[in-house]
Amino acid sequence: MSDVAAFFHMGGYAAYVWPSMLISLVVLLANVFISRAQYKRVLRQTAQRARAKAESSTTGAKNQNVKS
Amino acid sequence: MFKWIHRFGSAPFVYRLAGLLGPWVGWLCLIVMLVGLYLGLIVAPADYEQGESYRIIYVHVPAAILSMFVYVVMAVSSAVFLIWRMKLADVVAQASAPIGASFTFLALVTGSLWGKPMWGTWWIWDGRLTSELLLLFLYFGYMALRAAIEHPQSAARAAAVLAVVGVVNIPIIHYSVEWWSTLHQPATITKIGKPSIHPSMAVPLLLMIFGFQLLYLYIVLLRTRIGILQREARTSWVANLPEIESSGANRV
Amino acid sequence: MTSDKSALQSNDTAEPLTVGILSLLTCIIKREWLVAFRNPGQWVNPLLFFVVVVSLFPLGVGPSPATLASIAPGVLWVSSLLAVLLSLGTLFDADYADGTLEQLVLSGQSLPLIVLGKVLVHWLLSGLPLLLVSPLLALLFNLPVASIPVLMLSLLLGTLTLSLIGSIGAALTVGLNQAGVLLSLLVLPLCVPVLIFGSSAVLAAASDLGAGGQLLILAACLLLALALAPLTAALALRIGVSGTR
Amino acid sequence: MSEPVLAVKDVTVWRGDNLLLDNVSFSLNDGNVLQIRGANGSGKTTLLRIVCGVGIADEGDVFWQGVSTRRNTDQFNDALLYIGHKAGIKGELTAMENLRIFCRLSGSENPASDDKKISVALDALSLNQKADIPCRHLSAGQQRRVSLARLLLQANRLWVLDEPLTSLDAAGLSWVESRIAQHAANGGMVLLTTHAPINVESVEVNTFDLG
Repeated sequence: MSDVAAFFHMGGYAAYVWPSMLISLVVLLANVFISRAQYKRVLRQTAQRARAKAESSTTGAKNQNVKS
Repeated sequence: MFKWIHRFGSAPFVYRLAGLLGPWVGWLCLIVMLVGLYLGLIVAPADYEQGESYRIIYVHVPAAILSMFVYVVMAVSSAVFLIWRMKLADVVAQASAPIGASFTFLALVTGSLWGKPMWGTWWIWDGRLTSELLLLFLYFGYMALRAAIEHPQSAARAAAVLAVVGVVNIPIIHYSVEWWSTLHQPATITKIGKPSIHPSMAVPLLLMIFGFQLLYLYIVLLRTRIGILQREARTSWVANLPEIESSGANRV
Repeated sequence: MTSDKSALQSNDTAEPLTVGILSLLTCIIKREWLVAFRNPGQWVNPLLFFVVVVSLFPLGVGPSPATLASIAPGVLWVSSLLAVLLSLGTLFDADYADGTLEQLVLSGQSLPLIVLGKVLVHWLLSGLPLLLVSPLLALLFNLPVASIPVLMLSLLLGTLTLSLIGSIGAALTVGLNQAGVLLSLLVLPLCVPVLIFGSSAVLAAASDLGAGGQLLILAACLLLALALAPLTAALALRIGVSGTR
Repeated sequence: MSEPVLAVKDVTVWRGDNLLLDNVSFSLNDGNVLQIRGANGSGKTTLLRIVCGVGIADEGDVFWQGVSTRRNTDQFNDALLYIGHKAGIKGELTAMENLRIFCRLSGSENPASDDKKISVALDALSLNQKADIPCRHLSAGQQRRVSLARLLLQANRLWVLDEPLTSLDAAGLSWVESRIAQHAANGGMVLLTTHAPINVESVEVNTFDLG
């Protein structure tokens, strides 16, 4: 059996070693990507909120000018 | 010295620091993990007793160690938050919970996958695995309590109390479960812990543990930034952050 | 209508009027006893729950005396654990709803002592009845009669510890909706040592080995909980009260 | 001017994105009566709860005799009498039993004199024949009066009353107003929220408006 096949065969324990590696990879990568996605979402929300506040204060200022 | 710690209390400083360190930690973690896996799966010889199945320890043991380590970090930062009212300590605790629970879950899954070839059953009520299961419940309890209280500040303080109570109980739970498992099962099971290990097997294991630590650090740095943004959204220093303006600008 | 009482000690150094430990405890215990006495449903239900749950097991597991005897300690202990948790909801929620919990927190008296008083009465009304009913149920499971004293002693120590640990969970989840489910999730892992040593004490007694060791550990857990739980629950109450609106 | 007895500094509370309390600051000295005015939902109750320590402010702090109430909580609680929206009495217990508990909690150790004081207070509030029935059978106004009886029983310096006049009849209203006047005259402090302006003779009532 060629080296590669032996490697994947894992001495008969392939059914246990590879799933555990795979599950670990999936769970850890999920953590990474979920966190990154959440970071971008929070960034966008904060930006919208900051812009909304900036606009409301500028329009406020504009009204002041109109009134005074 | 105290002034130095105080700087870690200021959000902008920590936010920028986390931003700088993030990529470096990320890449270093990737490299260490790849090297560790390469050595562990390919170079290291098979175990004379367990054959190839022992290679699962390269994932199981780091996950088990990290699951405990992360909870202790959560408890210590919760205690700091309760005693010195340092908001950032709570941000770190909240940031650590999901990844800690993931490590515990991994430790359980890989533990049972490793146990199957050796004892023929998917789950053995071994002292260590049972403690991991209870640790998983403690993580779920922390996250559930924090989600259940809608007022953010009292959710943080309630969860912090629970984390500290949990960490006080962990040794008690661990030793009672150990005692319980040896009581009911005659000690026929082989040492599930770290078998006396040949250096060529030990090096990849240490690398993998270091890799998992780096991964935890990467996640905590990232989620700490999220926590800071959420808590400091109204402050001015957040408003004129470069990424806020840029992500705002391309929106218009 | 001049009231003599309105004379104020407006001097700045009015030393705090803390009431003696015993008089505070008796006041709280009397209060809790009266309230519990006036709506009995509050503490009868957990008892009925315990009896019903325990008597379900033979229906599920089968009537053979040998298996029943072997699972009896575990069944009795797990059911009493669940019964105590079920009854913990009433510890603070009623007071939170009618605003008296705030008054207790703001009373200036020692909050841990108040919590201890409440937990003692809660135990008298939930833990103790379990204790008294358990011999009958032990006979249902044909547990050897010799092991019944150990069963009662272990339940005596255990249920009080469970009430104390549970009071922390009750304080953390005060005022939350579906607090009952959350309370169990938070508190169950912390109750595992008590469950392990409690049921193994009864098991040891059933197979007439000495159960002294387990009972001593249960007593140690009780003392630890007696010392730490009221303080932690008091801190959690101050957080819980100031949480929601 | 020496440090005010009670000082509230820059209390700020956010509800989500909108600002409920914006840097609220005021102080109280002996003999002061301060009325917090504001529309419904302007944060009056939240502010009072923060002052008493059963509410959390996002920023700002409350000082009692110059020390943050987080440090001298017990001393502050001894001087505080808080009557909130909820009556704070147990429905299962009678008025007498409820008030006995309050007396004991506020530091008195002899039940005999407590009972005398309680019956005097209940007479003043014309609740004497209702003293021995469980409070849940009383009307909202009567329950309110039972909790207001505490104004006579406890010698606390600082009264924090959240809308004490709601569901009270005319007699009740004037009784509460005269109690407040007498408390201020004796050097006590009152912080309260009401919808209707209160007329308290011989004591100057300053007001604080929330947005």
